Amino acid sequence: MLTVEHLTKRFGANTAVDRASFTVDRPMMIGIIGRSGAGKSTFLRMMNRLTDATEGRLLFEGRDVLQLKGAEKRGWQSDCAMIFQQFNLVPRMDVVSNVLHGTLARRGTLATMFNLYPREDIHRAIDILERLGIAAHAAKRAEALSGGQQQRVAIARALMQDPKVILADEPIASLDPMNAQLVMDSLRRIHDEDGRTVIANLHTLDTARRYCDRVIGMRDGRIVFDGTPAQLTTGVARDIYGAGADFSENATSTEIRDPVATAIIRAAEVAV
Amino acid sequence: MLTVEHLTKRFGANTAVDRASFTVDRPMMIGIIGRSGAGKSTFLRMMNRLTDATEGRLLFEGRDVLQLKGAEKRGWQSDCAMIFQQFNLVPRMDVVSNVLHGTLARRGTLATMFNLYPREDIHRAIDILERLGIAAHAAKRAEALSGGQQQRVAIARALMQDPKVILADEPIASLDPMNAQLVMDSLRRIHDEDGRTVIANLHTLDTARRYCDRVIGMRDGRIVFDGTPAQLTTGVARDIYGAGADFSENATSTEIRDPVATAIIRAAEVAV
Amino acid sequence: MTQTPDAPHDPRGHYLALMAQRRLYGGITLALFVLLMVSGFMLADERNAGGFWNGLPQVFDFPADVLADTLPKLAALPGHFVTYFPALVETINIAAVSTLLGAVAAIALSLLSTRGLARWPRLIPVFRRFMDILRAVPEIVVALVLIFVLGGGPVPAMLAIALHTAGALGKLFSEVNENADLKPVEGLSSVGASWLQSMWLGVVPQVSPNYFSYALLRFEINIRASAILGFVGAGGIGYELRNAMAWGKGRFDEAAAIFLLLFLTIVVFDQLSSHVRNAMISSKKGGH
Amino acid sequence: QEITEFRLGILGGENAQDRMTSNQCFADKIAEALGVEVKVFTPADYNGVMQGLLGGTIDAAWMGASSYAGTYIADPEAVEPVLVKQNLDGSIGYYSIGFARADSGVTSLEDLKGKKFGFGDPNSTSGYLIPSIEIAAAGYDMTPGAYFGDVVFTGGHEQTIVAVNNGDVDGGVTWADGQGNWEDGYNSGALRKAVDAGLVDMNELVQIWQSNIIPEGPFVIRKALPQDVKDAVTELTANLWEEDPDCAYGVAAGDAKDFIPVTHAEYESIVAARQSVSN
Amino acid sequence: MADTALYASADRVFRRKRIVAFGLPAVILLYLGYIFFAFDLPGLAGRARWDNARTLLADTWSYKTHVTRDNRGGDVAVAIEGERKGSYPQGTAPDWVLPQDDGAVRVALSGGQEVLLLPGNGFRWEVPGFGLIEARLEGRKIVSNLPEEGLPDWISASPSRLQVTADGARVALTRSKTELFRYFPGWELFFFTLDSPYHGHGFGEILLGAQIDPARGNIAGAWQDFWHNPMWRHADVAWALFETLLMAFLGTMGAALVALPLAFLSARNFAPLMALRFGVRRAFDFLRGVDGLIWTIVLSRAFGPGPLTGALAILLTDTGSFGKLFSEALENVDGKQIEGVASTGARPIQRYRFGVIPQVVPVLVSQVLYFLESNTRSATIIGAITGGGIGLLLTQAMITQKDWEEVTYYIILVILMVMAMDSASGWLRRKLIKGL
Ligand SMILES: Nc1ncnc2c1ncn2[C@@H]1O[C@H](COP(=O)(O)OP(=O)(O)OP(=O)(O)O)[C@@H](O)[C@H]1O
Ligand SMILES: Nc1ncnc2c1ncn2[C@@H]1O[C@H](COP(=O)(O)OP(=O)(O)OP(=O)(O)O)[C@@H](O)[C@H]1O
Ligand SMILES: [Mg+2]
Ligand SMILES: [Mg+2]
Repeated sequence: MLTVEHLTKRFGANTAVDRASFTVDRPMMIGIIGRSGAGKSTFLRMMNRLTDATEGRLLFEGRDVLQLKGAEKRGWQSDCAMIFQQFNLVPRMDVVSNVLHGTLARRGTLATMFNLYPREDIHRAIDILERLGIAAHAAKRAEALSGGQQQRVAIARALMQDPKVILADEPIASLDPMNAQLVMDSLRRIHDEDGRTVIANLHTLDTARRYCDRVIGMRDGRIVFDGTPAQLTTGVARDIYGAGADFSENATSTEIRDPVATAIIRAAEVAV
Repeated sequence: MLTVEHLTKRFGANTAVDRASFTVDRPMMIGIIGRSGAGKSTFLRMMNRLTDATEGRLLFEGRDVLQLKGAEKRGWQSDCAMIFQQFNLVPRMDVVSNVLHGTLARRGTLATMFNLYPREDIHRAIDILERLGIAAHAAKRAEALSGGQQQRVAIARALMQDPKVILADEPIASLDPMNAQLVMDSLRRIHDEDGRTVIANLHTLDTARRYCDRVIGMRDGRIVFDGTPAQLTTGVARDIYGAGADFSENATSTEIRDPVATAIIRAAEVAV
Repeated sequence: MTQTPDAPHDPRGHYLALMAQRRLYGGITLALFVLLMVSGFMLADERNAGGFWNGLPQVFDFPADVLADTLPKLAALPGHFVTYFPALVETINIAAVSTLLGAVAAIALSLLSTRGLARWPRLIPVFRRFMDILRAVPEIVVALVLIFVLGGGPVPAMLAIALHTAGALGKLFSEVNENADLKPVEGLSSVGASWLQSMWLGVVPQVSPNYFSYALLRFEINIRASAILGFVGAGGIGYELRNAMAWGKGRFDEAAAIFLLLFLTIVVFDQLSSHVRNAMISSKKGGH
Repeated sequence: QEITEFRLGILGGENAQDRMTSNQCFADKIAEALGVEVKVFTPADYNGVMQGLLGGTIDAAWMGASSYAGTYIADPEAVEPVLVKQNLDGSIGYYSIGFARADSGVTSLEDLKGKKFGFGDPNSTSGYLIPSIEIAAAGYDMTPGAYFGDVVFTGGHEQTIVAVNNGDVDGGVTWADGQGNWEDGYNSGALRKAVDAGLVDMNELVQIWQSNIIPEGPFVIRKALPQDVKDAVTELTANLWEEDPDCAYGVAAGDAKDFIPVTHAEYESIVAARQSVSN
Repeated sequence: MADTALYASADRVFRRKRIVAFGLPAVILLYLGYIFFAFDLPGLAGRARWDNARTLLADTWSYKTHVTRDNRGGDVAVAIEGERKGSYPQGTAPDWVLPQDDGAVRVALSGGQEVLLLPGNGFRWEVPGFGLIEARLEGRKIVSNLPEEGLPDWISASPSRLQVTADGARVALTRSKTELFRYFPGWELFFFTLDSPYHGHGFGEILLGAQIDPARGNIAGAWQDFWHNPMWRHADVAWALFETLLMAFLGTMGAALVALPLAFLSARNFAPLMALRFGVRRAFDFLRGVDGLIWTIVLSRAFGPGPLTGALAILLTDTGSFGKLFSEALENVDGKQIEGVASTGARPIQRYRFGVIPQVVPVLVSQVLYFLESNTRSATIIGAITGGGIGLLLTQAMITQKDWEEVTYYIILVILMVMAMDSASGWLRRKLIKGL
């Protein structure tokens, strides 16, 4: 289904991604971990064609998406949604409009310029928001929402694209633990229910372990680990992060262990 | 020496300070505690004449300072230094200039506007900074200093005024525990060595207990407690804070119990 | 994230209704704007001596005449530059002095009319209105009145521009003041500093970079304004330009020389001030 | 060839509103004769009218002799002079008058040596062109700083009078018909207007110079207009004093005998003069 | 110990500060000193004409009525401000002008004084505190009872002209006429001229009283006479104001519409070609550097006098200003939003529409509205050159220096207009930015 072959990206002398190769044969939830500068973001950005690769191929359903141009490239982008760490919404526009941006590639230029979207798109956008538990904020401006809510709007925009793949670049790094959990739960549910492939860059090992079916570890642009969460031992993690023996996972953990907090989150999920 | 009689301040319908009365007969260190909105800041601001009182008298050495006007009022302000929670320094000016501001009320307007401070004032400012352990930063801009250092600059400015009374409005509320301790120690030392009266609004009971000779508790503008630290039991504290039985002092404690941290502070004190 | 009391029961209908309303308002605003533009254009076109579409092909006639008159006499240009340089200096001086005086007045006015800083809080509206009026009176009006009283020359222009500058900068400065941090002021008041001292030591250092940047911008504007006032007899380069331009064919070479002189001056000061301002902004961002 | 509107430019020593009012009847008559709308424009200075005529955005105007010459030099094919105002005494001229403040002790150009001399508008015949030539010809170099201490343009006749009266300039030139008494500011002209407005007291001014007679400015029509339009407007204007003296009074800005035909030949000397002072 | 070093360094710091504190003002003072002489301020006091200022001030709130006696025919005419439009019809006069049986005319002044315009081409005026002034035209000379020397400065006498100014009135005797000006406070004929039937009637009377003009209803008639008042010409003034606003509006909005697409070409992060960007930037500099007034002159050849020329001149200048401001705003946009839109596969134009426009619109709107207000003022000046709007009326009225009350009227209107635009644009700015 998805094959990455010797994918390489160089910025001048600096190789951000170095001959990365792997294969995915069925929709799954993949976590990419690695320390800052390892090339995780660059990899996702190449996949979404926000950045051009220097070398290598990226086959999706047999087609090399790195060769696509113009309308075909935009078609691929709409099949391959991206979720950003900083949400990258249009803060001054309302939530539904932001979600509707997911349809831009499919709709006519002129109509969208005047914000004219078909009614069924609007309904679907609200359905998606409802599914993510933020339909009540549909008419608000994106900037008026909390970080977790904004990230869920970003996920809604991604879903609106009806993509085959969802890429998420550190989707929870700007969020507090409670919101982080809400967002990761949403992503997981999308994978479980819709069967879409989700590839997420993650900062924290425990999140990767808890939510992913497969974990890829990167270091200095190269893939140094590719396995199941169970294979991801502390020793392996030390290798990935290039850390010494004093490495402790808890330092990077975002999991909420407090039973009270978990209860609050449950309540909140029901309320919104 | 200092007598407060029925001091009252009303903001519209809201009475911030309600007929507060007490007497101080010798220089001592007084802590005022009470929850947010109790009227602590308003009381100090009236005393420094930053705010006018609605009713009541405040006699210092027999003179009602609330009646003073113009130059006399400014004279009283220079006798009664104030230290603020947010330091209220001029951030773009260097430390010595900030300290020298303590002499403004005594020097001519024009001279001070052209930075014409007498040489002995400058030297005294340096002496004071040295006493507070921050002379090394004398030439830096105030904004370049850490919070604790800035607060000590504010104390230096207060000392520069050579005041009879020092008022401190939550002097350690914006500081981390290490800096809080440094600042409170400085205030106590000033009281001990110079015999100046220090009145400090404090957020935390343990600080009041540890540093003050007398503690005044306020609630809704009224003085509800006036006694020694020893008399300030948890029960009394509950009354002052209007808290229920679940009140635990530790929630508001800033004391550093960790032996390592204490060691760090020592080291820092030596270093600066 | 509790249930908001006004949360709609039917988010779809609610949003669609909102959307329809927004579209309606947006559409009306847009239509109104287009209508105003189109009808305004047609009206202006109708009231003008020459129509827009007829005039368009002739737009370059005047510059062409100027060029035709100047090109054969290119050799005379350096001489003209020298002749008119003193007038240019006068124009720049008018702008500089009026910016200086206007800025000083603006600082005082803005401090007096900013809430939290004002010496006499009750008089804030008075000072504000006063600035509004200073700003609203076109320089040309003041200049003409003053020319009547003081006679021609640079002084009426300087005063006229200074008054306007005081109003215009006063407004900008008081906006800057509003964002100033009041804590240092309070700190200074607590030591018994007088109003002047707390403004000078507590506010001015905070806001002076912004003041300076606005004043530079204003200086640039004032160079133009003082050139313009020359058009109505207030001396300087504008006066020379108007006379040369009005004469037309035969003296266009002078007009071209003066124009070049003025234009270069404006561009130089424009670049200079944006340079200084950029440098100031980046030094502010780049730590202390 | 049809025209859809007729555009009249007016200039003069009155403020814009008064000019509009005193020429409204004229405009109405043209509208009636041509059957098209007539618009009246009152540019701020001579140059405005010149540009309008050159650019073809003004169809007819009363001009000064010098500004006509300027227009002719810029484009000989732009306009043709058709009529000129004839004074009550039959002449078609007026004078440029040099004057100064009585209390300054200046009584002649001699006395102005090293002092400040004021012209009006650079496009004015009596306020600049003729005096600059005739005074120079009389031996007083008009380059600033040569004979006079400085030579400036005040911007217009009214400004010159005010400037002299205020002492901003030591001597200046303006126009007058040269008839009547000095203390009244002559019968008509800029001085007379200033006296009537209470701006100056003629006791405080003295005359120091007078030019030769200057031809009145022509009424010009744009050459490119259809011949029948030109004819209709010319005829109508020529008959104005006969048919509607009140209206003619407003158009001529004072009493006159008639509007009589004129040709370019009348202004050859002015054209030459203007060319001689150009670079 | 370290103290001395610290002291020394602190002393050094303060010495430097003092040098700056004195140096900067000193430089400024030096410059001002240079200006003092360059602008010849010492001579200014001598040149200033305070009597002009007084005339001006007096004239702004008062008007004068001329009583003119023609010394050839002996006719007496009364006209407000000496204007034809303000003339009292032949044979009528205000009640303070009293023709006597002997052909003299008695003119009553305030404070019980009076001036007699005598049939023998002369006048008699008893000025309190000075005495009787009598003057007469004898042949071609003016003779009077005034001494040759030592006259007060309010009397100006020569054999051909005698002028006396005192207590709210002025009399001038020349060979051709005797003229008396009497000053009154207020703006006369502001509502109705003398020939209107409504002249002299109060508001209440017009609104509620009996019908004054049998041909017209009171309100309609009064409005018509007021609006077309030939002296103050309110309708024309209103049109001129509107024309000024029109110039400002068309110029500003047009400039914004032209500048927006061009700004994309000159913003570092959007420019397709660096050479193009450089070119567009210099074009902006050029448009801005040439002032609107010069554009007006350049354009007046092609478009002639009128509001369109003014609007186009504003448009050209402001295209330069907006171009620069907009491109700066564009260079400051947040790339994240654009990337977010781009990641969905949006077309480039959609990226601009949703990634860029929403970010820059608030900046744009507020700049445009700021300019709209300041252009109202510029349009006043431009109108003075291009021949349109309130600016022309104002400058012409000032230059001809006839009626300062008219000038005052225009100035007040201009100030009100600019202030109204200021608040309107402020209101709109708050409204739009909140809603955008
Ligand atoms: N636009 C760029 N130009 C130059 N170098 C870049 C660029 N983008 C990324 N890099 C470099 O490529 C390398 C990989 O960066 P990348 O952002 O992919 O890392 P990352 O794993 O996402 O790190 P982080 O956790 O900090 O987001 C880094 O060394 C980075 O400096
Ligand atoms: N300037 C003011 N205008 C109106 N009300 C005020 C003002 N300043 C204080 N108050 C009110 O007076 C009351 C006492 O305020 P004060 O700041 O003295 O409390 P505090 O004990 O210092 O509280 P905190 O711990 O929050 O500083 C509060 O109810 C406050 O809202
Ligand atoms: Mg990254
Ligand atoms: Mg407080």
